[in-house]
Amino acid sequence: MNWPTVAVELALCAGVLGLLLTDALLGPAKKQAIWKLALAGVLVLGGVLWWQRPWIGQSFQPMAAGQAMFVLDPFAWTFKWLFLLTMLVVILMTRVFTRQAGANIGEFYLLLYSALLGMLVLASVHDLLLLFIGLELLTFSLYVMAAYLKTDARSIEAGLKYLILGSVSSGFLVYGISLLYGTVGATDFATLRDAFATGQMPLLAKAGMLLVLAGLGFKVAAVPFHLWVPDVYEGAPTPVVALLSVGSKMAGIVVLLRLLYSVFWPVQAMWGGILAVLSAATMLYGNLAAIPQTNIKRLLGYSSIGHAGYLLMGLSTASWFGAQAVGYYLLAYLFSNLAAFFVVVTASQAVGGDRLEDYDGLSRRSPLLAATLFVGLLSLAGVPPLAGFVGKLLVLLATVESGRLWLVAIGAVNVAISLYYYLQVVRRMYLRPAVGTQPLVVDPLTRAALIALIGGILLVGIVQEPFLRALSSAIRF
Amino acid sequence: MITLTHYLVLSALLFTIGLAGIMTRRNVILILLCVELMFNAANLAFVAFAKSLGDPSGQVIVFFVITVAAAEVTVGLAIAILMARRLSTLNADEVSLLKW
Amino acid sequence: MPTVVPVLAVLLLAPALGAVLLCAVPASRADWARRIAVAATSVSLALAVWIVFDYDRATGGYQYEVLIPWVRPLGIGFHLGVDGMSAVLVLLHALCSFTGVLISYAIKERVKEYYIFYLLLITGVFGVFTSLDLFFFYFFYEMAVIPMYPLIGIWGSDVKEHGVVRFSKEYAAMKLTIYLTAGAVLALTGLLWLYVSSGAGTFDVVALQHHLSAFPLDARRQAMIFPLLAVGFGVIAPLWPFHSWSPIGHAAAPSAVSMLHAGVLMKLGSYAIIRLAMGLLPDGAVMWLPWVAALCTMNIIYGGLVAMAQKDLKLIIGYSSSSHMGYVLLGIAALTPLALDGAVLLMFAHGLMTALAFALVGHVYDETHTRYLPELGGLGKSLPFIATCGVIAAMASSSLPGFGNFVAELLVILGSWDRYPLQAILAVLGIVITSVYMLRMVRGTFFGTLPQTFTHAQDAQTFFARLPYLVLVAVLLLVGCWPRPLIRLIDVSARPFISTFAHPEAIRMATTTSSQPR
Amino acid sequence: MVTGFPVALAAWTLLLAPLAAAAGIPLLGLHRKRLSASLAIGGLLVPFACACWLLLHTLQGSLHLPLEVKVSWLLLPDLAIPFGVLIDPLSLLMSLIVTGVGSAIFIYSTGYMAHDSGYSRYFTMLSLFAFSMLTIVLANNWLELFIGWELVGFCSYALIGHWFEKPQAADAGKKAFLVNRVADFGFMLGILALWAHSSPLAAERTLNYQLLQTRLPSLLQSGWLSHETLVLTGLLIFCGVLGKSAQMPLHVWLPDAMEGPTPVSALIHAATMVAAGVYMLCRNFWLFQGAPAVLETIAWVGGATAFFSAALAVVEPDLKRILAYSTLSQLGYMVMAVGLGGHVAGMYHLTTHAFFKALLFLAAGSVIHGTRRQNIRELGGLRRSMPWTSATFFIGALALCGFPALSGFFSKDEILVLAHEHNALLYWIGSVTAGLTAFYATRAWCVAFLGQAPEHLHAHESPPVMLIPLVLLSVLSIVGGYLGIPAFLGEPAGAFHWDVAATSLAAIATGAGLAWLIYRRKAIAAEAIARRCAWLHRLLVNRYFFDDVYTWYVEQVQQRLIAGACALFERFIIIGLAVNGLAWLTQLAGRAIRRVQTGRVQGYVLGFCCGIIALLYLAGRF
Amino acid sequence: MAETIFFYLFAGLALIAALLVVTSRQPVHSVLSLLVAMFCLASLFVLLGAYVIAALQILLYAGAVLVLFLFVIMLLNLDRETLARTRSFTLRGAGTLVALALGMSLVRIVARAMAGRSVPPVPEQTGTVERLAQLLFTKYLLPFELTSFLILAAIIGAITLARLKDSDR
Repeated sequence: MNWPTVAVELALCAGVLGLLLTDALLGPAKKQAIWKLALAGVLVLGGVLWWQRPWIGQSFQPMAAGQAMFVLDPFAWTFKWLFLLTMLVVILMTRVFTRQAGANIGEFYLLLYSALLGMLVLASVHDLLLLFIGLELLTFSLYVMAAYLKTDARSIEAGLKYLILGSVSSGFLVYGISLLYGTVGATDFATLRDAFATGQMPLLAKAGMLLVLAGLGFKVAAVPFHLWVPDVYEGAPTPVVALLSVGSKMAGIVVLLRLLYSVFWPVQAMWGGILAVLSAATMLYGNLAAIPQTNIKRLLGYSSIGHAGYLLMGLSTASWFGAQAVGYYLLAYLFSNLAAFFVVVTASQAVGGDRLEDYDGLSRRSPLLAATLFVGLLSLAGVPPLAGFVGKLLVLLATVESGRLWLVAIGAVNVAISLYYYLQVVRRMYLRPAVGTQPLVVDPLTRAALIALIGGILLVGIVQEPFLRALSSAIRF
Repeated sequence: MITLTHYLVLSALLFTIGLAGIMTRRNVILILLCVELMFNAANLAFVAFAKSLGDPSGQVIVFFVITVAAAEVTVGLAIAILMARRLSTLNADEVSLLKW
Repeated sequence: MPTVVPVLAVLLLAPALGAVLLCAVPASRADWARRIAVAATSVSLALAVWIVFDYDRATGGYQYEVLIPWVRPLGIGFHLGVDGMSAVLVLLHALCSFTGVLISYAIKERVKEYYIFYLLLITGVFGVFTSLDLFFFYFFYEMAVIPMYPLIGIWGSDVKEHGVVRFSKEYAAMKLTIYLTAGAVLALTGLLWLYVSSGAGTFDVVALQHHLSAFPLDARRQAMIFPLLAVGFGVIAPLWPFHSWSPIGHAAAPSAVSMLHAGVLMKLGSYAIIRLAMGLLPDGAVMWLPWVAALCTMNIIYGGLVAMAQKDLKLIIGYSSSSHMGYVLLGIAALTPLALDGAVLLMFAHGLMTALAFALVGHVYDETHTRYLPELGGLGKSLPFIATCGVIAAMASSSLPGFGNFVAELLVILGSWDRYPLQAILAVLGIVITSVYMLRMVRGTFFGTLPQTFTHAQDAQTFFARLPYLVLVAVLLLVGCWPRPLIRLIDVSARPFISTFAHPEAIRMATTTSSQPR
Repeated sequence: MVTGFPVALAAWTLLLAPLAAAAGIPLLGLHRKRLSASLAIGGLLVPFACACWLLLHTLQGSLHLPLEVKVSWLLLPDLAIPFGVLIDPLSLLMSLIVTGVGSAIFIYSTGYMAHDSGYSRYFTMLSLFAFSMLTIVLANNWLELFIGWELVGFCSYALIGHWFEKPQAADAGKKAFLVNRVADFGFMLGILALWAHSSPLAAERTLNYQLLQTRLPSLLQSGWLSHETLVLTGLLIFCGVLGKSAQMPLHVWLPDAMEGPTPVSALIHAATMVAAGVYMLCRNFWLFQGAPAVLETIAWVGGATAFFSAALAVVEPDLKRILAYSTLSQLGYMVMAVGLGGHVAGMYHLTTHAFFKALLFLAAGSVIHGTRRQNIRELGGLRRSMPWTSATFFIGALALCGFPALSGFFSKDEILVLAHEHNALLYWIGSVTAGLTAFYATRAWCVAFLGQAPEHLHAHESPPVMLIPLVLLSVLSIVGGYLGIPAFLGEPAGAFHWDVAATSLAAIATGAGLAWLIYRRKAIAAEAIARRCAWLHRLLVNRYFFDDVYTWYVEQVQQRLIAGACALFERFIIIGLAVNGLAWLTQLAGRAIRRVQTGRVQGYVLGFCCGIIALLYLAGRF
Repeated sequence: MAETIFFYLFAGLALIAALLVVTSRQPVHSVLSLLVAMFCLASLFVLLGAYVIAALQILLYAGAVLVLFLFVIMLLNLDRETLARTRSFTLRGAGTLVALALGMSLVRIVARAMAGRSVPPVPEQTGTVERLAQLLFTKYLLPFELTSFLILAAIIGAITLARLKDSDR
């Protein structure tokens, strides 16, 4: 029963309970300062994760009965860092948001923590049931957070749509797990892998796998299961959307990576082809539909669908280099998307809304905000010397190696299409005269965070070797 | 003689009815009901498989699925109440502010 | 043999450092921004000139190499190196950027941002000409394309016809960036396919060349990859059907940007076709280049004819650039040493000439606020210096002997005569067409009676204002009157480059029968 | 014996002195009139002195021509283009003309252009012109000739358009340059063909005169250069001559070139540039000898130009344009002479023509300088008010008509003798043209110089700096015939044909007499003749409608049809259809896809289930 | 023999109840028919030997969840569901069609895959509380703990959303 492997999750549970208590004790005035506590909590978790390093490679086995359900391998350890980083930035985003959330801001941070817990569990999951539980933990907190602005009809609608779609997808997920359990007799990944090692899967298992992939496809926003994304991104409060677009999507991809590359590895011919078709459809859908958008959050929603396409393209290569490319792409996507959403959060109050017209002349009113959004969007578009370019390049390279040139062609065309609508935003910021004249004041912490994000994008874009080396050592199942 | 297939066919049918219910009924609460129905169908499948495999872990999974379904219902109903109060309607198709 | 001081690294990073430095300068201090920009580009110019003189003609090959392994697992290295051809192009870019920075003194508002984007553009182009690594080649290639968008979008000007706006600068900026990125991405897929199918596991051009000469790709694979690269890079070196972005981009861009844009950005494409498409896929090149030759003749004739019908000065020069680039592509497609020397020299000479032409039009536009030919006239009286340079630019463009263009076009025509006689004849006809619209432009702008509205037009009085024009004219004349040293520099690397190309029949035979490794 | 450095130095200074002046003036004396004038004149007198020095030595026999000094301008393994100076009797004579007559004209123009705003720009261009003319003359290979050819075209463009405020001058300059450029298109192709066929081995291809001349016979035998290609190359090279020496189809630019200052017309459009074409034919006569067909066409083109342009001069009211048409006609004579095989006769007439035509132009210039008018009908009685100018004009006119004992007579007579021997029809055309020449010369003399001066005309004699060159040139026009130029060029003049001389004298007498009757005695009214054969008069006044045809072609066919069609194609097909069409298509796709997001939850669940079904179907397929 | 009769009885009843849930107009009727379905399923669980689960099914599902539903329906005093506007009929029609298609494919897969694997007689000790508890607290300890946080999150979420503070009237 080696507890240290679960240390981070335990610390987080303690954190959740601690938050619950402090929230009950603190008066309304001090509630505004609760984000400092949450931030400190995440930093402590970072320490615990760092402290956990000697236990990498072991798994949590209560009373040594049967297969491990929760494993702390390098893969999980690396991605937990990324989850913590995402949560750190999202918490920084919520500071601006506290006025809107009003009285129950305490609960918001609690839900953030439970979402983080779900993500951390998903990173090192090694059993279908635990996967289901972790997924539901993450999704439930996101349902509630999506509908958090109780007074705003759009937020409620977003929460509702996310809930209904989420429950249908978890219904399918459970049904899939039952089919897999039925054919194999166990739900943990090790036995599943041995069962399918021969390469032939019984029909029921194939159906089960597909339903599980559908459930995760919903999480990652792959095409047939993506319809909720634009509406929820537009309606939900922006920090939640940031968490959704980066955290929940990364969790989905991490689980997919683990499932496809360790459990269903022998059957890669099948899911390789399916994922290729899905990725082509996802890329085209996301990038084409984003062109006529007028709301920036909705535009970023469609763009995140587009990026899901690229991630699936990386996965469809069914090669180790492909997995590393997906890892790198996630890293780049994380920095770029967080930068973009951070600006959207800070700007939406002052600029008064999320319509693209409100961003006219932002570069005159606040050069730093405009520069961050400029760098973030161009990194998403895949322009060197930024991170997105290297991510896209590696994914395309992996797909060329896998021999699917038609997919590479579609991926290439999508770079040009995506550049169009990203430049539409840049056009508004730089080319249009400013709407309001008074400059936007940005408080020092946000300024530091923005500069750090820009630095991150540039660093990941220019210095590629350390990250690639870390990823290649991490992604080994 | 009742075989495993009978149970699985039954669970599949229940699942489909739940799914049909979600897509046809307009009232959000009824949609949540149908979701419950889908989860129950899955539970039936789990128990049937546990029985045929002679391995009790299937039933433990059902235990967890029930708790998740219950949690689902609480959040669902909370949002339904919020919707009824704020948007003064419970019909899913009248709620389409966010589109295109 | 990397020398002790990484000359090329300093040359490449000087403008980049300038851009970074500019970020720190407060926006109000426009003069500081200008000084930093001029300093950065003059450092690069000094180094470029030094390289051209110090380049060891005897040994040839890549010199001043700087190699830093960047991503070892993929075989990507920050590998800079310059051979005869790229040294000349680096000098061209150094000259254009130095004069461009001087010309952009006319930019009055948001000067700091302007210079940041401008120096990024310059760094990108230096990167392309000096990098010997596929990854960094594409890295700098894209880095050169993207700053064009804000540069044209913010400081550009709408293209008017009779006062009515024909297309806005935003449309032009957007179209240009998307068009070039689409081309670049197409080329990227080609490069990746090449990287993968070569199996050499390295992005380094030199290593790839050795590898491919040892076990070349089979001719069919090369025949499939080459068009991707040719069309991808052909979009920016405006190959005929894909050329329409360039004139519109020129017309809307501010003069200093269109100087770099037409002067140098177009050469990226043709240089890339030489270095990558032909360098790595010789058999593919031999098969597809006749098509390129046919298309670029359209470039010459069609571009010239359309230029004749244009009324906006910058559009005329824009289409004339695409027509001149037709010569460069013809030189490349002819696969003879003479033609390739001519092509590279023409890239150099045409770059300077277009930069001069756009600088002049920029000055005319700043003084008269119109570029519409029917509204202009008689400026020779009030702008004598600019008018003289205008006539010089027109004459250089219509390849009057004494200017670099004549020598280059002569070499291209002589070189391409054996393989493409018809194209060579049409190329000579192109010279006549060029002189027609160039003289029409000069006549329309500088000669004739001076309309009342332009009497206040100011000529470039101070030496500092005249410096860019004088530099460009001087170099053009120098190359035109005594081309031997420059031609020898180009020839040192062009001749061995061409010798690697097998005769067309050998290739055709190779594709039909099963290609045995040579 | 004098050889080695001094000769090479003399040769190089002969070529590069004017270039140094052309470079010096803008750098040093841009706004200082005296300095720029002296630099320009110095830049021409020094080469004149070198030429005389070389001539002296050749005559004394201490220098053996042909002398070749060269430096490799472009050195590549498979292309070596030298840039050198080739001095032989032909090029020495021509350089003497260029520098001699040139210096006279330079000195004259210091007076003529005294208070012109673009003074130093004018002299820069003149020096540059001198340099390029000398490049043509002293070139030792076809490419250097071509370089000079183009530069001369540019200088004439710049000088014609010197007063660029005047729209007609600007258009005339542009027209001259473009017509020359069209002709150079053919010329360049000719050179290219010559270069391509100069040797079967690519590395040994050359454009050098001597090498080509020696190789020609062997090339023809070996079949590498077939006869057809030789004819074609000859014709293409003759194309260049058409443009530069303003022969029939491409002569339209010369009359308009009169918009430029008169010394320019004297130097460029009389003495030197237009003669370059003839000089090139004489220099490379070996190329055309092998192709009689080419020579035939050359002769006929020359004859036609001579006759038709002489006819035009008859009705022309403008003094300078009369002289321009006369130049056209005399050039026709020279080309005809070369066409008939007598390139020495052509050169002889070229030399004499340079003297008296420069004289006539300068005299006309001083008339314009004095009276500010060019139309001869507004002039009259200048004999009294401008004695020196009218005297020198008279001598020039006499030489032009071919009055016996003057230089014109001897050289024109040579050509008529040639025509008489080879081609009877051309001989008759030549004689009739001689008559016409006499007619318009006398007409110009009588109307402009004799008779009463109109009341408001107050002409004053030009300053001495303009008169001295006039006197010098008139001396040369008189003495020109006796300098033994044909002997110097290697073919001493043949026996004096009395019958040819007689017929030409008769033609001159009738022409002059007729003109005297009409314009001096006014016995027959010029208008009456004009009315009687009205169509001929209209034809001549409209210059055979050449200009109208060309302007129609440029405006309608070239600008509107071809260029317009291309521009429309570009704007609507390539930009409109291909580029914007693509963009519009993606926009359309975007909007269509966006429609899928209906905003209704149950629609999304439906999508979800369809996705599942699709997934199951795909699983079946893979 | 009795087992097959019981199976068909309860299976049929469950299907009918499920259909009633979907088709009945009154929301209360749907909830009650779902209750009936729950009971049939519980009895099927007993047939399958999963006694604890059957008990849980009734206690948890029938007792807690459906009562919650009834409570909410009463709270919002829902009346008969008005007929949907005609326009959305196509959507609901398509919905049923797609659901049927999905159902048929699932049934086909399930029927073909598991042909004939008979259900062995019920060994006594599988469905008992001890067996289940022993498994729950050893192998499935971690999910167990996590579900507690899941429920905590759900509760807090439900409270914050549905709480009626005067500020958000």
